[in-house]
Amino acid sequence: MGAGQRINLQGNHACALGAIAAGCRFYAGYPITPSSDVAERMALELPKVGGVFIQMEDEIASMGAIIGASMGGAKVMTATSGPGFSLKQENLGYACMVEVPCVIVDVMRGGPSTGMPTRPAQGDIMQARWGTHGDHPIVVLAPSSVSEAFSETIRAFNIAETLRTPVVLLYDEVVGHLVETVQVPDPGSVARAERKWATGAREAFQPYAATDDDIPAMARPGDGYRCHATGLTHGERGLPTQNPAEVERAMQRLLGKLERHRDVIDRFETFAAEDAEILVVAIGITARAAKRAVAEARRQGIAAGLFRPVTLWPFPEQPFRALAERAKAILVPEMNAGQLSLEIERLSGRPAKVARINRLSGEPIEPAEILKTIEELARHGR
Amino acid sequence: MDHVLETRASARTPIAESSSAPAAQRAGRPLTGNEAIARGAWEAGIRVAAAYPGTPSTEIMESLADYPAEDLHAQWSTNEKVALDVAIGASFAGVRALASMKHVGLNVAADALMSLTYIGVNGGLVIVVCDDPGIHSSQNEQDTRLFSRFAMVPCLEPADAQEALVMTREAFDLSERFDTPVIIRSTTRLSHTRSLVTLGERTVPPSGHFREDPRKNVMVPAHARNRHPKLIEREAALRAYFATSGHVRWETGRRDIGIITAGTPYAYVKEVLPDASILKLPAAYPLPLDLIGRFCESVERVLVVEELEPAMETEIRAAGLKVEGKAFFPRVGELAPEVVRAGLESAGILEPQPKVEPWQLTPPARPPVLCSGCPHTMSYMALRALDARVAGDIGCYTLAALEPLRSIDTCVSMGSSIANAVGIAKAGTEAKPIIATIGDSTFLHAGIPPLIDAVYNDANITVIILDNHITAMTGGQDHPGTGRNLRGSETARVDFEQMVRACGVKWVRKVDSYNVAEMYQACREAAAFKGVAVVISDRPCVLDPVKIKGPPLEVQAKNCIACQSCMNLGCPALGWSEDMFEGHHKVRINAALCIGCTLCAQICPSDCIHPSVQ
Amino acid sequence: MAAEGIDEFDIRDYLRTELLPHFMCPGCGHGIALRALLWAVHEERIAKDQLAIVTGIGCSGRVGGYIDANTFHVTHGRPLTFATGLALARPDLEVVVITGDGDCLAIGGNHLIHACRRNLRMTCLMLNNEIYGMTGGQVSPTTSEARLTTTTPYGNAEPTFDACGLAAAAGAGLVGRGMTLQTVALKNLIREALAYRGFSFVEILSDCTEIFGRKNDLGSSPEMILRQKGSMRPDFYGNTVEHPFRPNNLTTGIIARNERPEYGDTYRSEVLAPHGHGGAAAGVSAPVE
Amino acid sequence: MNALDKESASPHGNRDAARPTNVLIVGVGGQGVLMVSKVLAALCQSEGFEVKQSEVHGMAKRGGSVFSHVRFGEQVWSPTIPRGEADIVVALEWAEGVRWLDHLKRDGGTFIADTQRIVPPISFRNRTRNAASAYAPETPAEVVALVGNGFALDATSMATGLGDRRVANTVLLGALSTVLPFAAEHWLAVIEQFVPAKTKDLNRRAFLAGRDWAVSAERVPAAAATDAVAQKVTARAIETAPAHLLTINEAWCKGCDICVKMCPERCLSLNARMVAELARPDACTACHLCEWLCPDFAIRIESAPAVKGAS
Repeated sequence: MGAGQRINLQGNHACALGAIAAGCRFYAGYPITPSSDVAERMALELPKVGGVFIQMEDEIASMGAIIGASMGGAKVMTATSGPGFSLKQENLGYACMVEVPCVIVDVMRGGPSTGMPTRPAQGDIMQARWGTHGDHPIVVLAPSSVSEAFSETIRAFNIAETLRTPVVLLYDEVVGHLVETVQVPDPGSVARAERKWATGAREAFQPYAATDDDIPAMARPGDGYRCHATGLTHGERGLPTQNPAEVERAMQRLLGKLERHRDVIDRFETFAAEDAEILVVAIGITARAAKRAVAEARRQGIAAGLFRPVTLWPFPEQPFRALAERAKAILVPEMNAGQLSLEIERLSGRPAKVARINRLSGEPIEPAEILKTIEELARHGR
Repeated sequence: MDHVLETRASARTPIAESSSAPAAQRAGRPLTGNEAIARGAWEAGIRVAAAYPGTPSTEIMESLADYPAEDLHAQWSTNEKVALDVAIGASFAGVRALASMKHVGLNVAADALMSLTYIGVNGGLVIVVCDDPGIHSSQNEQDTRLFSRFAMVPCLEPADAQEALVMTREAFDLSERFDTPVIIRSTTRLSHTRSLVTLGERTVPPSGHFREDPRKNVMVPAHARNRHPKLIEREAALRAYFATSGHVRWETGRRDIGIITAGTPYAYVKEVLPDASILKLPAAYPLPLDLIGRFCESVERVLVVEELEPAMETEIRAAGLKVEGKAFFPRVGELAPEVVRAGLESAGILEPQPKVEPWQLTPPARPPVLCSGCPHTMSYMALRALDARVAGDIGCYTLAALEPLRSIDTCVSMGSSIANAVGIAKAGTEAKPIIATIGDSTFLHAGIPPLIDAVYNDANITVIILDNHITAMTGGQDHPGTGRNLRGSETARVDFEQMVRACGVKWVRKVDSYNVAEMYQACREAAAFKGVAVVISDRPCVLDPVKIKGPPLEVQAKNCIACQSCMNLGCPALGWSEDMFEGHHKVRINAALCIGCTLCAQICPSDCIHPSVQ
Repeated sequence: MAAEGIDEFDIRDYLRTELLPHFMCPGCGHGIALRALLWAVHEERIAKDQLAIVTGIGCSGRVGGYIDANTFHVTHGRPLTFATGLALARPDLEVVVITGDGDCLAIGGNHLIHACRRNLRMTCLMLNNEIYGMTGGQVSPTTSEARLTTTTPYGNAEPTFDACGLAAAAGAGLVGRGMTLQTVALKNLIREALAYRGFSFVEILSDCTEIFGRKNDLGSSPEMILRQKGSMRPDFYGNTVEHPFRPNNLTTGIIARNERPEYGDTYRSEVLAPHGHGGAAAGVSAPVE
Repeated sequence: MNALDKESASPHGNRDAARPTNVLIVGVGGQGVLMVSKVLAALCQSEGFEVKQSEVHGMAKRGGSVFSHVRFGEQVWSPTIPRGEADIVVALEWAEGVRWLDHLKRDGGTFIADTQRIVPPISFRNRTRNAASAYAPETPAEVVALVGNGFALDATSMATGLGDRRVANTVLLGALSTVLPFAAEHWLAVIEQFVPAKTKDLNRRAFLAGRDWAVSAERVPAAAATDAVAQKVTARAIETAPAHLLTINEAWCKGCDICVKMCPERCLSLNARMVAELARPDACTACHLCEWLCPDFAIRIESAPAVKGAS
């Protein structure tokens, strides 16, 4: 990133500006607290770059619209919060199946149902992974600061475009509404990934061909390929199929596509984690509290460390496993009843050593609480 | 403006000699032959009259219904046999009665007639039978005079409306005097020709009563054997009577040629050979052979001029008299002045006329068609689509045998269709669905026994009852399915659906004749049903009882694709316009003829036919 | 039949012929509707490459797959939303939505009214066969009263939707109804819809013979197609036979025309132009820099 | 030949007073032939003549050719007019006039005809492309020239102009009145007996219009333009109808039967394999309906194929 400028930004606005910087030119959304600022900022910014903002009749329509626009060739985004995210799930699944690049922002609030619209939570971790039905590939990025809201949005677009996949940007209300100073790079200095467009003879073109990188080139309407896109299981020609071998092959490629490109996807942050005996794993605003707790613990001589998956899904398993093996205990603080901890227990190899701090009150978890638990773990083990 | 007219009118020389002042009104009233017959019957004091409509006889009963109900009871019967039996009953009861029918109706009534002739009459009984030489509107041109001879019933032949009135009136006297039913034989030309008639007064004979006489009234073998010789005696008496009847006309003219004739041919003879000696007989049966013998002696050469069969000629020849006739005159078709002249020319009596070259003109064929909006149309469209073997019947719908519907394969006689279909089915040679189509009136006339027969014998046929709520073919007469009687009063109405079910039919469906899809479907499903299936195609005739008319339809020419689907209806309101579409004429609707039935619009695949905005 | 100056229409030029025969049942009206659409496309001289077909789920949704164009078979009830995104992003494309009565009016009803309101240029063809055919014959918002379906085994008790009335009331620029029986008129109607600059909604009465027709004893395919105009029967002498049919009086042709600005035009002129963007048909798909 | 060049009137009296005058009234069922004859018969009777008027009912009245004989004189025998002895033929429809023209006296019969054309559907039964109409091709001018004393007037248009096309009959009566020896007021008095009370004035105007027209010099309607159109239609020969080719893609046909039932000419049928086939290729008019209504795109009609080697 170039020099740019430092400005004070709210997390949601940072997300919107990140999207613009990444080349987003189409936004469709429906108001929902605490995500509405994203839409408002997009409505303000998109016309300036010749993009289109539209407020649709609901979240389903917003999701449909961005997929439609993306199939037309645009870089697209929508933002919502838990209830709206639920509504988007069917079309999100369509985007996975048809491999349509798009970015979906979910600013988490208290739930389930209408819950606490203005209070933070981290209850959509599993919905972000398994929200739509059926096995499907999905990338979920979890920024924990305003600055990251900006940069991870850019990364979300680049992953989406590169890998032809929907990318969910998942952060909590605190990150969304937090105002921090952000280094915003100059326009043009942001590295933007572009979709692999179909080229060459139409006759030879197959819209879902298993290419070397498992990422099929996309045909842009009007370029002469006249392809078919369908949410039905389809073969390499894009046409519906129920041929078992063909279906198996297509689904294996679809699901394997992200694994093959973990280098593009994976991102995580560690803090004092190399020799940590007590490893804290957290995302979003909770990770920031955890980081402070870990720093204080170290100051007290406790070998604590932090592992923060910035790419939440697919979970950066390999780096985590390496740290987890060494740790005596793992602590997962999260603003939910225990979603991330499920994955951590699975990956830790020894679920018994995973401790949790769960918060459902709508209040963020304080560093002191985390520190207290670290101290207890250090005293008593697990 | 009037004076201008007068001046201009006088500028043109009129065809006929102009009478400077209007002549005194010619005496009498213009009546058709049928109206005159009805008048004659009324004047004779009849109390009961019954008929089944049939061209050209229909108007007789309609005219009788114009006379006061206190004077006489007039009714439509379900068929001619019923009508005659009603008249016979009235005669039994001692009043004068009349039954009228067309020639083929007498076949239906023949069973009763052949017994009636043995029984004779109590009250005078006259049967009016209207023949249709030339087959203007019938299925054959049988000659009723042969029937009268067969039944040994005198057969009066009026020559014009005046004679029709007088002869009818006197026929009742004749009937009672000779204890015989009397046939008045009319023909289309007499029945439907209007000429001036001097009217008489009604004379009602003293009221009679039932005469208990089983030997005469109950025809069991023992009684009938006694009656047959009476017929022979009666024939002789009538023969003598007709030699002296006031209606015998012996006109002495040229000695070289004498013409024996009767009925309407007399007018043609007078037209063509007015100076011949003429013996005009009042009755074709029985013939006054002595009188005829004397006439033959009075002239050098005798020709018999009669329409259709040589009924008189054969009998006269059999009596050993030397006459000629059918050698020069046709046995088929209607006589006319030019036909009689041609016969006389070929007999060498008249000089051949110079031959006139006909003009070379090419008018289009104009076959009769079903009316615009005729509800029968859709039934036959559906049958055409079925590619069925269709037994037709007698009625307007027989026209569906012609292009473009062309979907009737047979037509025999009243009520034949159903039994014909049974026979076709039982023959087992037909792969197509076998359908009988029969009108409501015809069904009631003679269609019920064959329907029962079909059910009884489990025939795999479909019967379409074309219920248009009227006897349409003859101009719109009521029948037991209309709920009104001859005089227009409300009466019990036959429910066809119930009746058909009562006959044992398991598959019955009533369909609106204007519902294209329903009609197609009903006919197809009925044809697929194993056994007797009945479809009742239900819509009132467009002409009766009230003239129904919706907004006429219009073709939006810009949308017409000239596919001509609608033209298959054969609707007279549909014609071609000068507009073309890909080499085909587009369609145009004659708003004056269209009644707005929407059949064409329902069939139209281009949405170009819409009701006009009125 | 070729319109003036246009080559004769050969439907095979517009089909993925390798996929034929199509999966639809014998006598299904959707094939006829598809012909009318492609015929109209031909006569409107729309290039196949520029034609984008968005379809929902159901029998109607499968129609698009046979069209040799850019075809998008999306989620149930949502084709209008996808099309909205597509048409906004790519005003250069001819976006046509093919949807069904259930797809459009039940699950997608909300999208329909907002698409009508928005008046974004696209053409929506709703193939109305009164039934959920793909799922085996359940009642739909347009199923006539008293009709039998697998979910109304005792007859449909719900009143039906007048889709055209709905679209017109919601402000759709052009609303029309056609029927498969009248292929040419339908084609002409679709031509008008395609040419219309705004949101055009065309309801197409299309027969489901195998499921709906059979269940309700509506006869064979030809009988059903003829039935489309059955309600034209005159009642001036009283209908002697009662049979319920489509309740919406079967007015065909253009039903409503609301002359309103096209949404894309407005957006470009009122929102983008002040920022120096958005030519008449500027899209957002191409990289901006 | 221009009918207008001929002498405007060819007066002819009935030289044999004993012979009745014969008027043949013809038209199409439903036009009102009977009404016209009844008016004439009633008038003749009131003028002191014996009258016979004969018609035929039944099938003939249903859109078919209808005729009525009216004979009047001191004594009338035959109810029918012998062929070639009609003094006047009145035609309510053009082709019917042409059909009955041979009943007209050759030496000076009068022919009065409405030029209205009721083209019978059967005239176009040949529904192939560019098929010619079978409607009478003779123009009014030609026929008027042929008969000598002829009047071809567009009575229907005149009646429509007066407000109701149904009074065309009365227009014709007006024309007829100029060749019969009865006073106009007598005609009108009789007509009034036969028409609905509220149309008396209309009928009076119609009668006078017809009468006026007939005494003017015209013999054919001025609107020659309509004739030109008629000529174009009727004379349009069967040009070389472009060949067409109907093909059925058996693999695509599902046997739904729509084409079979909807074909106006019933050319198609389903064969034993339930696949449509062209059973009567000769009857196919290339109307395209089957092609348009085939849900399976299985039928194709090439309207102008490059038929190789075709003559």
